[in-house]
This record gives sequence, C-alpha cells and structure tokens, in this order.
Amino acid sequence: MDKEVFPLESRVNTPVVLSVSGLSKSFFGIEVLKDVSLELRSGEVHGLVGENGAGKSTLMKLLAGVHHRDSGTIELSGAPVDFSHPTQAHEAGLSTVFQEFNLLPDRTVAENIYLGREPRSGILVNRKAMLERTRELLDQLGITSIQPSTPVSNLSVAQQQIVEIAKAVSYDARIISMDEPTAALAGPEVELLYSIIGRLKERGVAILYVSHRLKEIFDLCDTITVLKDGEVVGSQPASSMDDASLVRLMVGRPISAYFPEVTPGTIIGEPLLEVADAGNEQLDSINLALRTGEIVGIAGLQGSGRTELVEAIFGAAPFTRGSMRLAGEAYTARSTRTAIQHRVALITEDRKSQGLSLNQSILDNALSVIRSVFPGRTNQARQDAPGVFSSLEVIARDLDQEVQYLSGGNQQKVVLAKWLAISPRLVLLDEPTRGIDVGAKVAVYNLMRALAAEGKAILMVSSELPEVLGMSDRVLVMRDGLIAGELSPTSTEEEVLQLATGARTEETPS
Amino acid sequence: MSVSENAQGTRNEILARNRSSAGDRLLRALRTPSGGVFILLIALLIAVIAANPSFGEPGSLIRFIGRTAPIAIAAIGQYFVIVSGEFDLSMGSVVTAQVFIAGNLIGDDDARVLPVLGLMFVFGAFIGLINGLVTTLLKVPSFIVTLGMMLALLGMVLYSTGGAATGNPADSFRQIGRGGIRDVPVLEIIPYPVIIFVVTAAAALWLMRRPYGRTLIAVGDNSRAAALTGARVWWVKTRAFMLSSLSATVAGIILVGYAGVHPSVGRGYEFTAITAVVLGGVVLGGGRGWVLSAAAGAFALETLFTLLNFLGVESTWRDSVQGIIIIVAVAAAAQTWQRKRRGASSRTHEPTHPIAPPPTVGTNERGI
Amino acid sequence: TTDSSIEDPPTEDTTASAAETEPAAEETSSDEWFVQEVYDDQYEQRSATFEGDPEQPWLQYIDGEMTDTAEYAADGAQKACFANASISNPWRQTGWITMNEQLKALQDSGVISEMETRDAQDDDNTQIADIDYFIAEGNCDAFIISPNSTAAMTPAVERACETGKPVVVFDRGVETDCAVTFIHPIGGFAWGIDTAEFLSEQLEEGDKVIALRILPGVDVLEQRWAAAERIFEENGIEAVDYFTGADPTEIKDILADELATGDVQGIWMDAGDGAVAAIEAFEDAGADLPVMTGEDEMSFLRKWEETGITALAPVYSNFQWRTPLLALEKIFAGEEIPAEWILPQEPITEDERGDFLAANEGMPDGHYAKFGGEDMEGYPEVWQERQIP
Amino acid sequence: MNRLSRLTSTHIVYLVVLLTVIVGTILVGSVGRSFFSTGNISDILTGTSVLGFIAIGQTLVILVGSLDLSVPYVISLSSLIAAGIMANQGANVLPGVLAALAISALIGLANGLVVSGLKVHGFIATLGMGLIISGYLATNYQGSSGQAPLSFRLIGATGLGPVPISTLIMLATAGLVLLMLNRTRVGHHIYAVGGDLGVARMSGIRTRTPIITAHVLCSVMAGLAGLLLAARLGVGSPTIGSQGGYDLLSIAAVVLGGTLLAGGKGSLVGTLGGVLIFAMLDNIMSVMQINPFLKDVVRGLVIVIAVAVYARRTVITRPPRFEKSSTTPAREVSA
Ligand SMILES: Nc1ncnc2c1ncn2[C@@H]1O[C@H](COP(=O)(O)OP(=O)(O)OP(=O)(O)O)[C@@H](O)[C@H]1O
Ligand SMILES: Nc1ncnc2c1ncn2[C@@H]1O[C@H](COP(=O)(O)OP(=O)(O)OP(=O)(O)O)[C@@H](O)[C@H]1O
Ligand SMILES: [Mg+2]
Ligand SMILES: [Mg+2]
Repeated sequence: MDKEVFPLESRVNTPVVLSVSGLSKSFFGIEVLKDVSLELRSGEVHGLVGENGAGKSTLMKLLAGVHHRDSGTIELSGAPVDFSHPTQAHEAGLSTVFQEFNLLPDRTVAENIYLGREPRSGILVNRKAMLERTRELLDQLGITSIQPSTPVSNLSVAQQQIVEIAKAVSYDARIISMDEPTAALAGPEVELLYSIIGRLKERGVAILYVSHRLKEIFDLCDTITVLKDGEVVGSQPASSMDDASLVRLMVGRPISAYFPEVTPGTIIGEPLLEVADAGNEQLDSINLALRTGEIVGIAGLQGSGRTELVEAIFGAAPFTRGSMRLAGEAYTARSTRTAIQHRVALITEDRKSQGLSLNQSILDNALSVIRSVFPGRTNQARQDAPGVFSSLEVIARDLDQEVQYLSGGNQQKVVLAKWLAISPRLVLLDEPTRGIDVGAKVAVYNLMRALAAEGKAILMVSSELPEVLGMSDRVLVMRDGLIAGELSPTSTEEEVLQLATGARTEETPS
Repeated sequence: MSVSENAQGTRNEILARNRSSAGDRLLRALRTPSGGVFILLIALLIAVIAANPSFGEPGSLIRFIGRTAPIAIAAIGQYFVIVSGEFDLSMGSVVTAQVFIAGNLIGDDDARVLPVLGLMFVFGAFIGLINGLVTTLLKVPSFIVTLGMMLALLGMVLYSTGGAATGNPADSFRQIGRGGIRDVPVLEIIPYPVIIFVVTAAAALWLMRRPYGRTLIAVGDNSRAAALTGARVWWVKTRAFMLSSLSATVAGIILVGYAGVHPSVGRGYEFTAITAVVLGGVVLGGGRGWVLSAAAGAFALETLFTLLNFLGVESTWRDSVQGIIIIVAVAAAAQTWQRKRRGASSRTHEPTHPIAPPPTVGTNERGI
Repeated sequence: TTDSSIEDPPTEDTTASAAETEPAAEETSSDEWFVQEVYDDQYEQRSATFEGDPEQPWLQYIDGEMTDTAEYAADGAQKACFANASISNPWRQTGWITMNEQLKALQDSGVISEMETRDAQDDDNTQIADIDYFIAEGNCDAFIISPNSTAAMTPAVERACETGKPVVVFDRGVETDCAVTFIHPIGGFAWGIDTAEFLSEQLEEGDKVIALRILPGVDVLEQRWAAAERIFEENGIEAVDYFTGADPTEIKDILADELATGDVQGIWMDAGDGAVAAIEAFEDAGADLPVMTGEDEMSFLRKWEETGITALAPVYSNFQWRTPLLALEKIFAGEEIPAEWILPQEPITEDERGDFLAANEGMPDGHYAKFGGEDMEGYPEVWQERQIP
Repeated sequence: MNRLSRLTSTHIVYLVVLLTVIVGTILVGSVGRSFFSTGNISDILTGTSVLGFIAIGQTLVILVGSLDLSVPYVISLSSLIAAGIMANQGANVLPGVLAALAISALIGLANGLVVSGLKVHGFIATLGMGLIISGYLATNYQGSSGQAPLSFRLIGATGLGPVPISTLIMLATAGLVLLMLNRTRVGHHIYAVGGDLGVARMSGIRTRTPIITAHVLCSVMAGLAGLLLAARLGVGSPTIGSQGGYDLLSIAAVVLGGTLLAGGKGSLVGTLGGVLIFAMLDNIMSVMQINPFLKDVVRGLVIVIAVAVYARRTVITRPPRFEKSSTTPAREVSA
C-alpha cells in the first residue's frame, strides 16, 4: 500500500486526478446538469452540496457510468474517459457509494463486496480467498465489528452503510464518490466514517463527498462545490466559507433563522401522552409524558431503539407491557389503525419504502390515511387538499402527478400532507428531514412550530443533533432500548453524545 | 346554507384547478399500456369486421359481447387480486365448482333457484376468504395458496360428484346465461350476460374509485406504507380474493346457462383471466392498471380468437399466434412503462409549479 | 365420450404407420390416419355375427383366433392388478363404477380375491411406473391394463407379460400381442362409417355439416374422423371440422359464429361430450335444428328426445369395462378366449332410444346408456349416485 | 417458534421429508406392504427423476425472479425430436440427444431474451412461449412418433439395485447445478439478480447473462426430462409434458423446497426435498389406492400447509433485547 502522507498544506499541489468540464445532461428535454466543471485532486475531500434535485446524484452517476453524459469531457489523470457501465469506472479506479442502498440482504458481507468480481481459481469461485480478502479489507479500514461471512440482513443499518463504503474502497479506487454516506449514520459510525476517510486520504485517494449535513462538510472537506439547479454556483476552499455563506449559495438567498423561533402563543399545556413502564422485545422501562404544544426530541445512536419507540406508540410494533394514556384516557395501540383512530400520526424514517405509494398520484397518497381509516371524510379531505399542499409549498405539475417523479423534499411534504389530513393530536416524526434540502427542512420546522402552536404534541426522532437541540423543548436520549436520560435543549452536543454512548450514565436535570 | 354551498363550490373549483382536466387525464391514461389495450381492441375489431363484415352488425356484436361476458367478468375479478400484488389461480376451479353446485342442487326445481343462487355466492365468498386469509395471515405466497386451492377444490368437486353432474339445472336458472331481452330494435336481443357484464363493470369502476379501491391499489404498490397508514392490509387483500371468487361465481352462473354443466367448463379460466388482465396493461406485482382495461383485455383476447377463426388460420396454429401476440403486446407495454419510468415521456417533466389556491398569486415567496 | 386421449383399437399397421410418419407433410391429417384395409375390416365387422348371448354383449365376440389359457388355470381366489389410465372423464368414470360392481360379483363367487388398482391420472410415465410397481411388489396373479397411450405403454406391457402371469389389455391397445387378450369394441372407423352414413342419408348433397372434434393426434378420434370425412366427401356433403377440447363453451362459440355466417344442416361429433351445447346453439340462434350424431351419453339421449331431432347415438361400448374381469374368470378356469376380443358396437337408433331412456331413468347426465350393468347387484343406485371408489 | 426460526427452510423441508417417511412407513405398513422394499423405493425414486430435472431448472429461473411455464411443451418437443432422430438406430442416439438439447436451449434462450431484454414478466413470456410450442406440436405431430433404440431405452428402465439410473443422472445433474450456483460467478450472479436487479447492475454484473443462463439451463433441464421420458416411453409424445402437469407441480416443489417465489433466496437441496416429498406422497397414495380425485385434494393441502409452516418464519426479526413480558429492574427516568 501507498503509505505516503500528504500533509494538509501540500494538497493544493497534488496532481489532479479527475477533471470534469462542460458536463451537461438532460433527461428528455429537461436539463438537469448544465455545463458543470470540477477538479478533484489526489488526497483531497471535495464536498458537493446543493438543494434536493440540484443534480448531485446525477453528476455522480455520470461519473460512475450509470448514465451517459450529453456533452462535456471527463478526464481521469489527464486521459479522457467514456464509461458506459459502472464496471468500466471501477476498472479505471473510480468507485461510488450510491445514495440508495446497494446490498443484497440475503448474501454475506464478503459476497456483497466481491459481487461481480468474485475471486476465482479455475472457473470456480474461491470462497476462502474472498473471505480472507474481505477480512483484510475490513481490518485495513479499522472495522472490527463486522464478520465477512455474516448475511447482510443480520447487520444494523449503520453497519450496512459501512459495508457499502468498504465495498467502494475494495475496488482499489483512486477516486471514491460518496452520495450522502452518513444519511443513515449517527455518532460513532460517523466517527468511523471520518477515520476511514482519513485513511483513504493518507493513501492519496480523492473523495467526492455529498451531504446535506453542513457540519460534516466543514469537518471533512478541503474544497466545496455548490450546485444549484444543475449549475455550479461556487467552488472554493472550505476554509473560505462558513455556514451562512454556504447556505446562501445553495438556496440563492440568505436563511436567517435556521431553526424558527417558537411561534408566539404556543402554550405547553396538559400531558397528552403518558407512557408508564412500557416495553416490548426491543424496549424496556419506557416512561415519558408529552404535553400539548410541546416538541420533544429523541436523540440516540443508530439502533438505540428510537424508531422502535415511536413505532410502539403508533402501534406498528406495540408495547407488550406497561400502559399508555392519551388525553387522560387509557390508550392501547394494538395496531396502527387504532392509533390513527385516536388521531396519532407517524411520519416514518424511510419515505420510499414506508411512507409513499410511489406509483400513485399526489392526491391518492395524500388521501390514503383518510381512505383507510375514515373513508367517510374522503370528499372533505379531497377538497382540502389544495390548501394543504399550497401551505406546504409543494411544487408539482398538478395533484395527479405520480409521487415517484417528485424530488425528495416534495415527497416528504406529501407524506406530511397525508397526516395533516386527519388533524392529528399527537405527531410522531422519525427523521423528518433525512435527505431533504435546507429549504425543505425549514418548511418542515415551520410546520412543526405551527402544529405545536395549535396545541398538538410532537415527538421527533432525529440523528442530527443540532436539529434535536434546535427544535425541541426537551430532549430524551435513548440507549439500548432504554431512555438513558433527559436533557434540556441548552445542553451541548457532547452531553447528548456522552449519554447516548454511555460515557456518562445518569443524572438528569429536569 | 347557500353560503356553505357556495363555499363548497369554490373549494371544488380550486380542487379542479389543481388537477389536470378530465380530458387531459384521459389522454394521459390512454398513453399508458392500460389505455393502449383499448386501441388494440379497436384495431382487432376493425380487422375482424374487415374479415367478416357481418360480424359488425349490431346483432352479432351484442351476441359477441354476451358470450365474452363471463371471461371479462372473471378478468375484472382477477384484476382486483393482481392489482393488490397477488395471483388467483383457483378461479377456474371455482367456476367448475359453481357449475356443479348449480347442476346438482337446483335440478329441475324452479323453487330452488334463489336459495341455491344465494348459496353459490356464499360459497364463492368463502373460497375467496380462505385464499385471502391463508395468503395474508399465514404468509403463504398467493401463487401457492391458490394453486393448492385449485387442486383441492376441483378434486373435492369431482370426488363428491363422481365427476358428473346429475344434469342441467332448471331452465329458469339457465336463462340467466342463455336468455336476453328480445325484440329490441336494431340489436334484436340484449343477452342478459351483457347486462350482467355492464353492471359488474360499472360496479367495479365505482368500487375502484371508492376509498376501498384506492387503498387496494396503494396496498399493491407498497403494502408496508399502506399498513402504516392504517389500512388493514390483510382484510383489504382478502376482500380482493373474495371479489375474485365472487366474479368467478358470476362467470359460473352465466356459463351454466350458456354452456350447461360439464367438468370442462371453467378449465383454464385462471390463465385466460390473468392473460387478459396483463394484456390490459395491469402490472403483475400490483399497484398499476385500470380495472376496465382488464375487461378490455378479455375482449381483445376473444376478438383475437374470432379473428383467427375468420381468417381460417389452421386451428392447430392458433395457440402459437395467441402466444406471439401476448408476448408482443406485453413487451410493448413493458417498454412503455419503462420509458415512462426513465422519464422518456415528456409528460412527466411538464413544467411544475407550486400547488396553490388560485386567488393568492405569488404568495409562496414567503422569504424564509 | 371419449376423452382426450381415449380408447382405441389401433391395429398394428395403423399405429406403426403413425409412428413412422415424421412431422406431417402438407397433406390433410385425415389422409394420414386413413388405412383402407382396416377401414374395410371394420366395415365388415359392423355387420358380423357375434358369438355368445346377445343379452350379455360384454361377453360377445367375433369369431377368430382363440388363445388357449390352460397354463393359467388356477384354484381359489386370485389377485388382479389393474393399471388404469385414468378416470378423468365421464365415460371412464361410468366404466369404472361398472367394473367395481363386476369385481364384487367375482369376489362373491370366489374367483377374485382382490383387485389392486393404480390410477395413472392420464400420464404415460406414471402408468409405466405403476406397471413396474405391480411387477415388483404387487404379488399379482394377473394384470389388467387399460393403456393411457398405445406406443408408450408397449414396453411396460411386455415386461408384465414376461412375468408369466396373464395380461389382459382393454380399451386402447398396445403394439404387442403378448397379452392373453386385447378387449375392445369394433373401432373408430366403424364409428365414422355409422355416423357419416347416417348423416349422408338424412342430408342432401351440398348440405353443410359441422364436425366437432375434441383434439387432434389421438388415433381413435382421428380414425373416426378419417372415415367420416371420406364418406362425406363421397356424398357431396360439405364438412367443416373444429377442435373443441370437449368444452361446451367452445362448441357454442363455434356454432354461433357458423350460424351467423350461414345455415348448418348437420352436426357430427367424434364424441358426444357437449352435444347438448351444440343443439342449444341452434336453439339460441333460432335456427332449424340439425340432423346430428352424438353419443350414448344420457344428456344427449334426453335432449334428443326433448327436441325430437333426427339423430343417431353411436357408442363406444361402455360395457367393455366388465369384460376384462370376466376374461380373467375364464383364464383362471383355463377356458379358451379370443386373442382379440372384439365387442359389439351398435349405435342407438331413434327406435331404441325410448328403451334406453327408460332403463336408465334417474341416471346422471354423464352416464352412458350402454353401460351394461343392469343385471348387477348395485343397480341402479351405484350408478345413480356415482359411487366412485 | 423461536427454535423454529433458527432452522433454515432447508432443514424444515427435510423434517417434512422425515415426517413423510414416518407417515409413509406406517400407512404403507398398514396395508401389508413395506415402504422400504426395493420395488417401493424404486417407484418413489422414479417419481423423483422427471420432476427432479424440471424442478432443478425451475429453481434456477425462480432464483433469478422469473418463472417457466413453458416446460411441459419443451419436454414434449424434446422427446419428439430425440425419438424422431434416433428412429430406432443405436448410432443416432448421440445426434438425437444433442439435437433435442440444442433446441431446448434455443427455446430457453428465447425465453431469457424476452424476459431480460423486452422486460416481459416471466409468467407471461413463458406462458406465451408454451402456447407457441404447443401450436407447433399440434400442427406437426399426430400422436406419438419416433422410436428410441434399446440402448437408449435402458436408461429409463434399469437401475442399480433399487435406484434407477435416471435418478442417479438427475442427482448428478443436481450436483453440477449446485456447484454452479455456489461456486461459479454466474451462480452468484443468479442469486444477485434475483435478489435485486438494481444492486446487481450497480455492482457491475451484466444482468442479462444470469437471467438468460437460468432460462437456458431450465429449458435444457426440461429437455433432459423429455429425453428421459423418451427413454421410458420408447417413443416421443406431443402430450407427455402436459400429461404430468409439470409446470405448476415443479413450481410448487421449488417453493415447497424453501425457495422464495420472488427470487434471490433458496436452495437446490431444498428443491430436491420438495420433489422427494411429492414423490413419496404420490407413492403412498397410490399404495393406499386413494381415489385419484382425492389425491389432488391431498396434494393441494400439502402444498399449502407445508409452505405455511415456514412462510411465517421468513420475516426477519431482530434478536430481542428484552424478555417478552417481564420487566427488567427499571432504571427510573423522570420524563
Ligand atoms: N433517471 C432520471 N430520469 C429523469 N429525471 C431524473 C432522473 N434522475 C434524476 N432526475 C431528475 O434530475 C434532477 C436532479 O436529481 P438528483 O438526484 O441528481 O438530485 P440530488 O441533487 O441528488 O438531490 P437529493 O439531494 O434529493 O439527492 C431532479 O429533478 C430529478 O427529478
Ligand atoms: N439487526 C437488525 N436486524 C434487522 N433490523 C434492524 C436491525 N437493526 C436495526 N434494524 C431496523 O432498522 C431500523 C432502525 O433501527 P433502530 O430503531 O434500532 O434504530 P434507531 O434508534 O431508530 O435509529 P435510526 O432511526 O437512526 O435508524 C429499525 O426499523 C429496525 O427494526
Ligand atoms: Mg441525490
Ligand atoms: Mg430509526
């Protein structure tokens, strides 16, 4: 292995390994990328940011040979290339961690990593070599918690993401593009990713890094390129930018209050939801109270049971012991249906697989809850729909457009709209801003504030600590299926992490 | 009172303004494979009439619709199951079972017609219930459940009747499938099966626009998401299976009248129905397709057979021609869906704009 | 009826010729199935005198070569092993019920101890395995085989013969004469001659006959049509044939289309399944009812009487299902029996129709009038209730 | 439930096999026969060989997420081609076999191209292909035709002790296919494509190759089954494939063997178990002289019940962190 170290200062002088110029791409008449130029140097982490639909993933797919460019040139170490299939990119030393998961759950880690280029002896696949090489690869990256022969479905979501990254690295790539690699990661896994990226830099690998988490961009990147509507609107050293200037570039206007203030007139009232000594196979000793007009944030590491908690309250994976009260009355969420009848809403963490029927229209998705649970109110809700969508600032051709053609942010707004239709009393939000752009995020935050002002109770799970701290009235921290403690929103991120990782065990201010 | 009516009016207007016009939606629908089948059907009809002009006479056409009614009704039933992402292979056996029930229980006794008719519907619903519950609650793939049902049901029927029905049921019962309203101007006759088909199709169309129908499609598209929106997925799907068996029951009732009691009545119905549904642009796996297209698929299939008949294609080759046409039609449909998904159809990239109630122009610049 | 794969009495040369013919040339299929010699034989056999009691047609036979069975003579009740092709159509079901009644009678008289039956469910491969199983495990004293198909079953029948136990083949034949006897009614050409001559007599030159056939490629059915087509041609009758799969729905569709384009004067069927649907198609279209040939299935006889059409019911004698067990009785007694046991095959005419309807009153529609079980213990309940073991 | 969930579906299949053996021993014994006699074992194994070939092929196409409903017609065609070319000449055996397999492979190729290239669902593509072949058969063949020479017929009629040669050939083929699935790239890619087409493509797999390979192999397996049938029958037959109902039965055997109908997960060993279950079931019912109509009822019920046993288990569940009901000493948290 190449053990040469590139000290920070010398980066600018390292050779250009990837140079893109004048790249354009349209999807049947709509120009998604316009004249994009970019340079990537060896050992450099190059941040690529922009709103949803700005064209970041498309750019990566062009580089990876998934799509074919309309015009422009791509040069690898000075030599023009023209990939028509991801394999060619791999062979040329360019690999990609795509935005969507790209693993086969029923195959082992090793089989996944070497999929499509299984080591052979003769015509037979050499499984031993495959396992050994995977072991070596994981060791090199400092990953100890994953066994090469484990089926991927047995891994946690975070571990799966790590496997994806390991897979990209395994191509011995000189350039690795990562499309939102941390979208499913929190805390220690992000740390692990940082350290992997560190090692890759040491080896002189150039990394193109897409993320909506600005903190990571500033932590990791040497250079930042901002895309807006398919055009590069800025490309500068990270040191020359700050949060505010970056956001201004991305959205084209300054965003003054990132986390909106509490709406005047919001009153934190009586407890709406009370959970006492509740638990199931994944959770235990859950005690919490949630008041009207209150936003409570739940922080914790990946796999700490936050999703299970909201799913239990929502009846998707019910509590098997303990008790709950809703507005003073006994509340047993045996199924999602009972929960919805009690006007409890859950915005799930995975929009595409849990939140939307992608082939159906915006209107059909928006009415889905009403139709399933309160069919009598369908007409009413249909007439309300335009109002809801306009207040959420949804951008679409019309209400009959299929949801699959919307951008991530607009899709999330459709999910919100379908829950607003039942005028929920209790709103459970699981990673409500995952993978959506700053503008859409602010819309979600505003909506949360507005709901609180109307006297609804809100429970929000998020892996983004600034978001949890910025939006919540109180913060609960989970660890291993238990509520590890409660913090005030004025706590620091370090305090939250200490509680979440178990570095600090108890004592709760209240 | 009138004020709120007014408010209603404007709200409907706003809704309308935020949707494509009905014509637009129809046009868009026609460009999908589900719409394409109507064009295929028309083309086939023209070809048949060209081959044999007398087929185009109203009297012939209405009789043709009448005799295609049972398979079209079965296709509508199969549509419910397929659009929810499942299969119903037991349909043919249900038809045969119902034919035998009618033959053996009604006999020559007119008084038994109504009670047995009731029993047949209960029986149909029951079979669907079993199919649905085993599929949804025991999580056995419906292909397997209904395959097992197909074997078991037919076996039971043949076992308990010794393979032959006592005889054809009373004429009053058979009139449902054989008779019609006579002396109609132009048409001469409107066969009852035509009326039953029209009613079934209208009911199916209505049902698919009801919350149940929309939920059914949503379940077929993404059952996890549908479950999380409070849909009782097991019950939604089970009802689809019941609708399928019930439509097989209706098809059976017509066929008893049309053809009489015989063990081969209903044979292969499941495959014909599935073929018709797929020809109608409905995607195996669920979540896409229009109910009337399934019926149109059945008509296209029958028209094709008639065409082959009139063209004098050697009868042994008909299977082959049918096979080729099915593959070509479905391949064409698959290409269309795919192009659509890839965004080929410019329609998917039509200018987008904020969805808004019209009066307030430009209010989205709230300057966050 | 005759189901898809059905009965048959192919004589050696026909099957041999079929077997050797490679994928057909352009000639029409009926030419290929037509064998003048066999046609002539069967033409004669229709009017041959049958040995034995006319009251017991299942024991009648045409005088010919006899097999000496002294070597098989045995004392006490013997075990029979029956490899059946299937009971998947009403004709076979009716016969199967009759055969079981015959079995009971022979068990009571101490001839047969038991009959073990394996049903191949219409599959050649299964039937071969069934026969092999009998040979290995059955402890059989005799084999009865109703072959699912002619050529395919030949090797297995030969293996059964090699055991030295008597083998009786009935219904469809095999390409070996190692069996002690092969029991079958006259045959397909005879059917074709009876029916086509009847229609030709009743109709006039230039009239149109629709031939409703079950499916192609089955020797017995093809022979029926081969004979009929030739006779229609000779008599100037326009005959158009269709394959229906015996599905009444299909039959109705075909006739509806035909009646929409022109008149039809006659219906010819290679098996009576769906005959009722054919008549109904005329009723529904308001057309004059045709002259027609069906089969001795009760549904057809009843419809025939009800409508009063001019018709003939050819038979593929269902009573042949009694003969194999009775043949065993003779074999175990060491009596000689015909090497090829050709049973009578007489169509039911309009004059006889009433008698058969009366004798079979209360039988289900799928029952066959010439089932020949009137003298047996279970008559009539067993057939009326269609008790299939 | 818990112990059950640790078993793989292949384990369960073989538990069912064991159960069937026990039930079979008792039932067959009750009519005074032995389940383990030479003739009986030979009968069961004969039952496994034809269905076995087809189910092996069907496993492959189901693993890539397709289906093959054209197998019955390929079987018939293969038997006719082979018997036709052999024409009772020992010297023609090899050309006959090769021609039959080549035609079968071509049909599989066509299936594979339509499924992978034109993106037609395997159900429809192969249903259509079945119809096309069926029309060809009906037009060109009147009844059985051709003649297999004695040397070739021996394959269908001889055995090593109670084990028919045909079963040994089938098992050897299964071994090769198993090796192919587990130890070659295309085998791995078959699982990958069936598991997730998009993932497979992104990993640089040319996704058409495994789909086409699976379809070609499936048809070749059907071709082999046709050859075996030609050997057993001594002639080719245009209906021999549909007589056995092999299309649906083989799919049922595959699913019974624990392979996911949606593809991507399953095992050939399980499939063989499924085939064995069907063969034993048929044998037991035949020995018991069950009414043939009831046989279908039993088959139908067994298919559904057996699949139900492990279908419920396949939902992946996380290992529980806490007992289902008891509360661990609670850590008090005020909230
Ligand atoms: N295959 C495709 N066909 C048609 N349009 C596409 C396709 N892929 C992307 N687009 C469109 O191209 C634009 C850019 O999409 P892209 O996925 O590159 O955005 P992104 O910057 O990655 O957004 P996000 O942050 O949400 O991931 C969007 O408007 C999207 O709808
Ligand atoms: N080992 C595993 N096996 C199967 N599913 C898992 C496993 N680990 C996690 N999951 C699933 O992944 C999702 C996230 O897990 P979990 O709820 O424990 O994490 P979380 O604290 O909600 O974290 P996040 O919301 O950030 O994903 C849940 O739907 C959970 O069921
Ligand atoms: Mg993206
Ligand atoms: Mg979560």
